[in-house]
Order: sequence, then C-alpha cells, then structure tokens
Amino acid sequence: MIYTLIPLLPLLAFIINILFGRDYIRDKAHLIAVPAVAGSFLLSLVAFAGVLKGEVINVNVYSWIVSGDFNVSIGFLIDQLTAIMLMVVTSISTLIFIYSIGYMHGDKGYYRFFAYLSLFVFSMLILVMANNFLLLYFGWEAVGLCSYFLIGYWYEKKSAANAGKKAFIVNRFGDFGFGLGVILIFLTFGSLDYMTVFSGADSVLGQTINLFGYEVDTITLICLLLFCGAVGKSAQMPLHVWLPDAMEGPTPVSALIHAATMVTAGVFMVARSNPLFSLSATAMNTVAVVGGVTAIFAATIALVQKDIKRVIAYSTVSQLGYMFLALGVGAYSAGIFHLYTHAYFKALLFLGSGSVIHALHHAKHDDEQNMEKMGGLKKYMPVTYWVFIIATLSITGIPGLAGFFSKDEILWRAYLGGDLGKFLWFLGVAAAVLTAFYSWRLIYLTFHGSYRGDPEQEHHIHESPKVITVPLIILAVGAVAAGWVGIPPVILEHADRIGEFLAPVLGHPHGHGTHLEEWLVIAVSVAVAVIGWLVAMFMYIKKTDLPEKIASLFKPIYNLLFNKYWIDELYDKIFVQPVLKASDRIVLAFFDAKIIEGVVNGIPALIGGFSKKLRNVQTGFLSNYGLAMAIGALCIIGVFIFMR
Amino acid sequence: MSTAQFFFGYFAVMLTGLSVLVVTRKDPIHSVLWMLVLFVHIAGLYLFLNAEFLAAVQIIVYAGAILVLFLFVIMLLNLRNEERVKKFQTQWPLGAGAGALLAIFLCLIVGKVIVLAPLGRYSEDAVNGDGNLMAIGKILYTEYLFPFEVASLVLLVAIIGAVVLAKRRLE
Amino acid sequence: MVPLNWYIILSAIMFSIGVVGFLARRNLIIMFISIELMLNSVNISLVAYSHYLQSLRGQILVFFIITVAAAEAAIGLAIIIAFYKNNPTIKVDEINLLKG
Amino acid sequence: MEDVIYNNLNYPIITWTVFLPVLGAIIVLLLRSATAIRWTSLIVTGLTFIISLPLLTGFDKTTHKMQFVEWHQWIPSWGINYFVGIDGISILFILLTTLLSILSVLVSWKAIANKAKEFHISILIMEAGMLGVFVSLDFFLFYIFWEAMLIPMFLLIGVWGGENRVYAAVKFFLYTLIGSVLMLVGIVVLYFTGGETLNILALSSEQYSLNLQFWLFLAFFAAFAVKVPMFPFHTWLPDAHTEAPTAGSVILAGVLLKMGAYGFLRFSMPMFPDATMMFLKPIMILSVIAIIYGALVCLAQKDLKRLIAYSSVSHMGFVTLGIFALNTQGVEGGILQMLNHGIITGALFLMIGIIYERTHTRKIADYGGFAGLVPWYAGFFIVLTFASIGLPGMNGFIGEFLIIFGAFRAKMVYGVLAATGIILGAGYMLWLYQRVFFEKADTERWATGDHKVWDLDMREIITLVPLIILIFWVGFYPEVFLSYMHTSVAHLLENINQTNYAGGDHLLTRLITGIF
Repeated sequence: MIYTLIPLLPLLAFIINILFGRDYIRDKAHLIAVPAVAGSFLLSLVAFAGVLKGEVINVNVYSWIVSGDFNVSIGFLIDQLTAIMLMVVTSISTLIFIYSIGYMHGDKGYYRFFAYLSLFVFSMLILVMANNFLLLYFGWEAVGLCSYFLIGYWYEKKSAANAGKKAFIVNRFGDFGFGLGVILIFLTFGSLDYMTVFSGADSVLGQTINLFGYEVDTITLICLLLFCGAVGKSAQMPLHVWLPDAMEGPTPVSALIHAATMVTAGVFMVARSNPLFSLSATAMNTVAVVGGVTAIFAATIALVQKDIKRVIAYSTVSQLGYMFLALGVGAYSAGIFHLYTHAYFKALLFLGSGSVIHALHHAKHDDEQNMEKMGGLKKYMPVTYWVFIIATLSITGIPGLAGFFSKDEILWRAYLGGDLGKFLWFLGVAAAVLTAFYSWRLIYLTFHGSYRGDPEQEHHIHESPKVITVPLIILAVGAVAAGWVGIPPVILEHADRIGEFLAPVLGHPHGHGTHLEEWLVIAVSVAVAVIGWLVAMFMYIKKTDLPEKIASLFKPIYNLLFNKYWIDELYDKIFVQPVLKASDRIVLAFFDAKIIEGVVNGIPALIGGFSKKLRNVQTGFLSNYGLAMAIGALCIIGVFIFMR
Repeated sequence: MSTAQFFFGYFAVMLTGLSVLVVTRKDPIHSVLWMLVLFVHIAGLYLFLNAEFLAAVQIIVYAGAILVLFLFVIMLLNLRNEERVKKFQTQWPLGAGAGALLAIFLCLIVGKVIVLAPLGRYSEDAVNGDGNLMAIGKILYTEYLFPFEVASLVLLVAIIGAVVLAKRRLE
Repeated sequence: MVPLNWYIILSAIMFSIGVVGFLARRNLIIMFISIELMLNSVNISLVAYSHYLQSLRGQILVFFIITVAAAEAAIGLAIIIAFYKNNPTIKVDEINLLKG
Repeated sequence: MEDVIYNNLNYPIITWTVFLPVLGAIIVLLLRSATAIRWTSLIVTGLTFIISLPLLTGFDKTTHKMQFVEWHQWIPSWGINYFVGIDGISILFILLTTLLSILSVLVSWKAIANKAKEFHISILIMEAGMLGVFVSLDFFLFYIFWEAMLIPMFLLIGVWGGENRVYAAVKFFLYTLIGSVLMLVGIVVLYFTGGETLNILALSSEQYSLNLQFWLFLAFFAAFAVKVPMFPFHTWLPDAHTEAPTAGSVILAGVLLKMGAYGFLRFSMPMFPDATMMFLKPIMILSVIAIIYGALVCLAQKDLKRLIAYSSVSHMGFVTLGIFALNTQGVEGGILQMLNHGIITGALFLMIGIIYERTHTRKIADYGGFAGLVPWYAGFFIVLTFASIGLPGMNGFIGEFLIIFGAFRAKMVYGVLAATGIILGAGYMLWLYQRVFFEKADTERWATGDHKVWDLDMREIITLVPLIILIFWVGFYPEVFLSYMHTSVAHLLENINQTNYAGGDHLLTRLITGIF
C-alpha cells in the first residue's frame, strides 16, 4: 500500500540524517528532510482525495505482537478523521521544515534538528494512522520521545535538559493511565482494533469491574484511563506543567510539536475513541470540566507572563482546554475543527514569535524572549507584524477568520449542553475575554510603543529572510481561510462541510437551539473578544502605566498568576523532593544499606564472632587434645555400658 | 590355683607394676629401661599364649630396635636439664582421673558387650602340628599378602619421612 | 585355666596406665613411650583372643601393629628432633603452635 | 524413554556448542602471546555462535518436546546420564549466551592487559558452564554446570575486578552457593522420591504430595531467587556488578541472572505446580516490591555502574512478575524480557566499561556534557536508555507490556503497581542521561591532556551494533522470537493449570507446622 510511505518517508529521512548527518550531510540536512516531508504531504493529499471520494482504508501490514489470545498488528486506518489529521500534520510540518531552514541556519546541530523533526513527523503520522490502540500508543510514546529530544535540543543549557526530562516524565504519568486503559480495553473487548472495539462498545454497556473492592463501570474506567493519557499529552490540568517549560526548545519545535500537532494528540485520541466516551456520561463530564477549567486557568496565567513564548504556550494550553470542552459536551467534530484551525493560527503565532526572536538574536547574539525588552518592532518587521495581527484576530474569534468559526461552534455546543454546559459556556466566554486581552497585550508589548531593549542594537533589527516569511504568509492565509469549511448553518446553510465530512466517524452532535439563541451566543463571543481587545489597547497603548499600577495594587493575585499558581513548586515539594529524599535516605541509606545489608553482613559477622570465641578452645596443647579424646572415648564407652 | 593361674598372676602383677614405673620415672632413660623389662615380660606372656613368633618379634623389633631408637634420641637431645623441672602437667589430676575411669569402664564392659566369634580352625593342636611359625607364615603370605606388601610400603615411607624430617634444613 | 577376661582386664589396666602417662606427663618422649605402652596392651588382648578363639587373625594383626609402631616411632622421633632443632624444648606444655 | 525428539543432524550439535569453548580454553592454555590468546578466544566464541545458529533454523516450533536431544549412559549405577536437549524456553538463551560471549571477548580486548590468558580461559569456561545449564536435562549434569559456572565468575570478579573486588567476589560466591546447596538437598530428595532417577523430564512428570512440594519449592526457590535476584536477596548484585570487569558484568547481567528465572520455568513450576500456586502471591508481591524498590534505589545512586545494577533488580522484578502471572502473555513476556534485559543491560554495561576505560571514574558527578564530547557514544547510549525505559518500537516495551498485561490479567493491582515502575524507570534513566551527557562539559578535564576522552572506535561499534539491531528487531517484530516459545509456554501453562490445589493453605501456618 502506497500510503505506508506517508510515515516511512520521514523515517527514512531520519535514518539518513542521524547516521550520516554528522560526518557527511551537515548543513545540507534539509535537502533530505524537506523533500521527505513534502512527499508525505503530497501522498496525504492523495489519501485525502481518496477519502473525499468515500474510500476508507483499513489494512493490517503485519502481526506485531502475538502471544496467546493477544494479537496486535501494525496496521493503518485512513478514514475521515485520519485524513484531516494527516492534512494538518503534513501541511504544517512542511511549512515548519521550510521555516527551520532559515531559523536554524548555522546551528551546530543542524542535521540533528532535522533528524529529530523527521522522526517526530514519522511518529505523529503513525499516531494518527494507527488502526489499533497499541500502535496509537506506539506513536504516542514516540512523539513524546521526539519532544524530549527537541525540547532538550540545546542540551548544554541546564534548563533545556531539565525541561525535556520533565516533559517526558510528566507525560509518563499520563501514559501510565493510557497504557492500563489499553490493557483494559483488550481484556474487555478481546481486541485492540478500533473497528472491533467500537462495534462491540454497546455490548459491554453496564458491565462493571471490581477495582480495589469497588464496582466500577468498565467503560467509564476505560475512558478515564485513556483520558489520563490525553491529559498528559495535551497538557491539561493537572499535568499541564511540562508544556510551558517545553518552550526551551527551538521555536519551530514549539510551533510544530507544542502547538499544532503533538499536543493535540490527546484531542485526537478522545475523538477517535468517541464511541466509547459517548457511552459514559461520567467520563464525558470529566473531559468537559477538565477542558473548561484548564481553558480559563491557563488563560489567567497567560495574562501576566513576560516571556513571549510562554504567553503563547499558556494560550495553547487554554485552547486545548476548549477542544476538550467541545469533546466533553459531545461535539467531537467541533473539537477536531478547532484543532485544525488552531494548528494554523497557533503555529503562526509561534513562528511569528520565532521570527521576532530570530531578529533579536541576530541583533544581540542572545535569545531575547522577554517582552519587556521588546517594543516598537512594527516598523522593522512589517510582515511579521501583520501575520501576528491576523493570527491574533483569528484566535480571539473575530468574525470571518478561522478561529471564530471553530470557537463559536464549541461555545454554541457547550451552551446547548444542559446546566453543566451552560456553566462551561460561561467559563469559555470568560476565557475568551482573557484570550483577547493577553493576545493583544502581546502584540502591543512587542510591536507597539518604542524599543525597550539595548538601544545600540536597535538598528540591527530587521525583517526575517524569505525562507521564514513565506511560510508565515502561507500560514496566515490558513489562519484566515481554514475556518471557511465549517460555517455554521445559521449563517450559511450547508456550509458546515467539515462537520458533515467527519460525521461518519464522529457522528452528529446532539441538542438543538433556536436561531435566536445561536445568534446571541455568537454576539456574546464577538463582544467579549472586542472587549478584551479594547481593554488591552487601553492598558498598553493609552495608559501604559496602568498595568504596573494594577499589578502593585493586586500584588498577591499578580504574584499568584505570575508564579503560575506555584504549581511547579507544589509538585516539587510534594512529589519530586519526597521521592528523591525517600529513595536516598530511607530506601538506599537505611533500608538497603542498614537492614538488608545489615542482615547479609550480620550473619557472617555473627558467625565470625562466635568462631573467634570458639578458637580459644584450640589451646594448641597436645595434652588438652588428648584429654578431650579420652573424655570422648569415655563417653562412647559409657553409652555402651549404661545405655544398653 | 593352677599353675597357669599362678604364672598369669605373676605376669599381671609385673606388667602392671612395670607400666606404672614406666610412666612415672623422671628420667626418660629410666623409663626406657623399665620399658625394656616390660617388653621381656610381654614376650613371656606371648609364649604363654602359644605365640612364639610374636614373642620373638617383640624382643627383636620392639626391644631391640624401637627402644634403642628411643634411647638414641634421648641421648641425641641431651635432655639432662629436663630432670630438674617438675614432671607432671598441671592437668595431671584430670588425666589420672580419666585414666582411672577408663580402666573401670573397660573392666565393666568386658562382661557386657563382648560377643565371641565361633572358634577358628587353628586350635592349639593344629598349630602345634606344623609349628607356630609355619602357621603364621602360611597365612601371612597367602591370605594377608596384600596387607603385608602395604606394610612394607608403610615402612618405606616411614624411612624416607624420618630421613627428610630429621636431616638438617638446607638453607 | 585362665579365663579370657583376665587377659582383657590386664590389657585394659595397662592401657589406662598408658593413658594416664600420656595425659599427665610433660615430657614428650615419655608421652611417646606411653603410646607404645598402650599399643602393647592392645597387643596382649589381641594375642589372647587369638589364642582363645583358635584363630591366627589376632596374631597377624599384632604383627602389623608392630610394623606400624616401628614406622610411627621413627617418624615421631624424627618430628621431635626436627622440632627440637628450632625450639629446644620437649616440655609439652610449652608447645602450642597449633593454637587457634 | 520420554517423549523427546532426538538430534537428527549428523553431528551432536548441542555437545559441540557446549564443549567447543572448553576446547578453546585448552588451546588458550597452550598459547603464550596475548594477541594470539585474544584472537583465539574471539574465534572460538564466534565459532560457537555460528554452530549454535542451526539450532534456530532447525527448531521445530510446532512441538513442546525437547529437541536435538542427545542421550548417553554415564554412571548407570546411580541412574546418571548425559542427557541434553532444548525446547522453546531454553533455545533463545543459548543464542543470547553465545552472542554475549563474543561481545565480552571483544570488549576486553584492551581493558584486560593483566593475566590475559587466565581471563580468557575463565570467559570460555564460563560460556561452557552457562550453555550447559540451559541444555542439561539430567539433574546431575545440571548441577555440575550450575556450580562450574560459579568458579570462573568468582575469578573474574575477584581477580580482574575493581577496588573492593574480594569482598564482592566472596559475597557473590557465598550467596549463590548457599542457595545452590539448598537446591542440592532438593535434588537429592527428588532423586529418592521420584524413583531414583535424575532425569529432569521424568521427574517433572511425577506427582508429589503437597507437603513435599512445599519444601522442595522452598529449596529450589532459595537457589533461583538469589540468582534472579529477587528482593530481598539482591544485595550481592550491586557489589558484584560494580566490581566485576566489564565482560564479567555483561555476562552476569546478560546470562547469569537469567538462570534463576529459567530455573523457575524449568523446575519449580512444572515439578511443583501446587506449591507454585501456593507461593504465587508472595512471589508476585516480592516482584512488585523489587520493581519499585529497585527503581527508587536507582534514583539515589551516585555511581554509574551501581545504578545500572539496581536497575537490573527492577527489571528482573518484571520478569518474575510476568512468569508468576501464569498466563501466556505474562510468561512469554517474562521470557522475552529476560532476553531484552540481557541485551539492554548487557549493552549498558558494555557502554559503561567503554567510558570507564577513558575516564577511570564511575561517579556520575564527574560526568556532564558528554554529548558534545563523544556524540556517537551519546547516541548509542540514548538508544539503550529508551530501550531500558520501554519505549515502543524497542524491545523493552514488548516485554514490559506483555508482563504488565499478564499481571493485570492475573490480578489487577499488580499490573497497576508494576506500571508505576515504568514511570520511575523513566525518571532515573533520564536523570542519569542528563547528568552524564547534558549540560556543560568540563572541557578542561575531558577534552585536553591525559584524560582526553575519545569517541567510539571501530571495535567498540562492532561490539555494540548487534545489540542495537536486536533491540529494534525485537521491538518491531518480536514474533520472530516469541514464536519459538509459543508451544512450550502453552504446554507449561497447561501442566500448571491442571493443578488441583484448592488454595486456602496459609503459607506461614504450613511453614510453622512443618518445622515443628
């Protein structure tokens, strides 16, 4: 099957680059990587066209693990959902690969960068193309691996190395649940194949499983375990802590992995498993609440961050929260729709910030990411500025742009979802205000006003080269137009193409409202977007001293937000340090060295001490031995005489 | 009391007394000399028991060879000064007690556990027909040939061992 | 007729005297002689048995014992000489090279 | 005679495989020059590997019966025979042993300059001993090989080891000997109760009373638990591993530790199925403790080699957990994981030996930034790191997944607890990797002067590449390896599940009533 080439091409690029990159290819690495990923993109287009015509492919390539009744294949499923994901992954990857040629130019690990990036694309494609849960898990872990490599790409920086490790380990917590979920799926359904599992889902409805003495609904348990994985990978509360730190990686990595593709794997997975999730109200509500809470929680942190990439990172966490909110209220296609539009505008935001960092890097030979040291870049970097504006308009939900349609769909569906839905809708709207505020704050701090960095360097700042700006422009087009495939029926009949397209896999969302309500919801979201924009404009253009004042006025709240609710510190205090200390002082120094080794060395010591005492019996005097012999002989004879 | 019992009484008293003398003399040379007398009495007892060959061997080998070896060694070491120190160890009462107890035990056991084998074919008359020497020789070189050869080997080893041990150490 | 037991008791008493000599005396040579005494006492009993059981086995055994005694005396005395060369004493309570 | 398939090749392949190294040792004994000795032992181990390959190709995967069997009378009055053969459980270990032996010769090429002849003789005898253990089907033969293996290992640690080598060697020896002696008692008891035969297959098909099974299981358990090593009998392992020369560590981790689990599969479980059921719970609990405990200790380690040694404790915990899950996935996963552990940990010890040759330090704190200094080395190491963590696509994943699956199936809580070991595993391995390879390098110390470190040379790469290939091979197509064990494992489980042990027998009460 030709489509196996979709993941294999990037894998090939990885193998060539990693084996020969260091000694032979060096700064030509992109010549191998870019065609490979572009080839994947073209093949994905073919696949997409095929799916549009209605041909869904589900093939097993070979049996991967066979053991008793356990049998899992390496196999691919290309249906509507996969096709969308393929398009998102390969198209954005291609753009980012091209962008990286410029961005990473001259870096000493250039070949390594492209190798890892290719490996990532391979893994991500396996993840989306898998036709069973274990292969999904394979891709899931493999993207985590690439994320580890790429976050720690500048491994000489301690913070980068730490961040990579943190990302991997935090994800492992999620995968712990995911893996158990996979096992439980097999034990419940006797297969890991999507088709078998989903078609059998109804039959296990109501089955329970004994978990530590409690009877738990099997489907709910499976869904919650799977969702654990999603929470880790998609950086939802409470496992979101790794994503902001992941910004230690090069910016293209942040754009590709930590905004557009990998972090959305959780969303993809939940959407993929929708036949299971739909059967468990508990699981659905959990997903929705976690999503909604994360959306607003991350948005509040983003309000006060100073690092340009961190702001966008928290924005990503927040937007992912929206997606889970959508999934949780049963609007799977809305979630996937938002995933798809988000990929464009968020990649654009990251790459735009990368362009800014790149420009400042050339000016200062140091990666400046602190927005307080920027400002007034508009006149030096017009292209970057304008794409930033487009992306911001899109993310804040200004009508007509991509973000508007997808976000509005989510809020509308949440609104329809009963009491809990109304509450979540409210959270979503509140998060939207904040989103508008911090997005515009970022633009004003970065591009407006005057340059606040080192004045000497100011004239070195210039627009990025074509290889960077062209992908930006293409993405900007996407950020505008990507949403036009999902126009809600209330605005234009029969224009929700993506919803219809995905319906065979994801089904139609439930719930109907009146047109009036729908218009109201739209109006509210537009209004809050504008309000947020105006407040930001007021605070950062008109009254530039106001933010300082507010910050000092609400010092505790500001500190709370600025320090990200101290969650990192909290985890460090209650998980990391106790485990490390316990393993060092209790397990190793006390239990292993004292107790076990104490027994192990104690027995010989005891025997040795006893022997030392016993040694004294051996006087060395012949007569003593003779006497002992005589007494022994007496005893033996005595036995004969008196005992018989 | 028959003649036999009388002779046995003589030998028993002499052997016991001589044994005491042997182990109590301060000077080892005296011990050895008393031992010589003891051996002669043992030889006599052997004759009494119709073991002429062994009586001869007792005199020739024990008295003639082994005791002389003892004498040589005592003289070689020139142990005159040993005479002045006390002759018993501190643990001598224990040793004596053990010995006495042993004697009592052994006497007690005699009637108790000894089960006699059936009589063999070498009755006094049968042996006297050919003579004791002939009888011993026949049985030694037929039935006990292998142990006899081994005994020769033991002696050889003893000779070599004694030479190696006693010779001056080569530095 | 002399009963067999008399010989055995005589042998036992001589043996015990040998034991006392071995355990009580300090002089190595005399201890050695005590050992010879014990051997001889055993010989007496063996010869007595031989006579009373009308078997020559006991006498053969005595013959071998004398052989071994000769060997033992030669080796033992050689050891005493060798030891005396290094350490001019034959007082047994001054020798404890085997002390643990 | 039992139901076995006699060797139908025109030469005794198992005998050749086992005794070729002995022949090699004799040749080495006669040689003088160190170079000649090295080449000879390399060629001998290589040849052994090559002649062991027909075992793989000629193996009949459709039967659980012993194959390539050779049977000759040896000491008929005692019922002792020269009886060897392999089945799906042992075949892979033979190949692993022959492969790792080559690598341990290669890695000692420069590291062992002192007493090279004795060293290579030890390695070769060791190889023969290990192979013998896996092929023996007669208890007498088995026990000889089992003990014979100890002596060269004792010498390897005690003569060519690190600073504290004597302590480590004696500890290793005594620990394993105490276990073995108890096993010997068990064997003797089996001999007399099982019809005065030492034939392992015949003894396996006997039925024993529950009480007898209980005590025999304990006796065999002593030997095997020490070898595995199971918590809390593990403390010889870090010392032995740390002090042993690289080749010793590789063999120790790669093959010796497998003997214990192999023993469970070959002896304890088929012979004492009722006792196995009885001991199931405590052993699984000990396994889970070993997994977590080993991982926690790793987090606190400051010594490179000790860390890997303790990670073995954790990984072998997975193995015993899988085996005693008593279902197909668990047992097959356990066997595969043994193989994986041999490959991964063997390779990790190779790696540590290689870097130790350059830096002469094992303290983790002395390292840092080595990714820039020795990039190829760092690349190989990261592959092994992730293989050890159990990343899908590499061998560790297949084994661990099957084991956790099996454990989960047997009893959910064990599966869940074992899975936490994977989190901790990622923690300590990545932290180790970061401390050794990331951050700034001490360039003054390592990039100049006497201590200048150099990247892998050709010999070292050749040593490592086969293992790396195996890692991915097993990771992507484990069926190649799993297929050998399917029928044997199925047969084994069938036997055990026929047990009529009703349960409800409390171990402690049995122990106490048994003693008094």
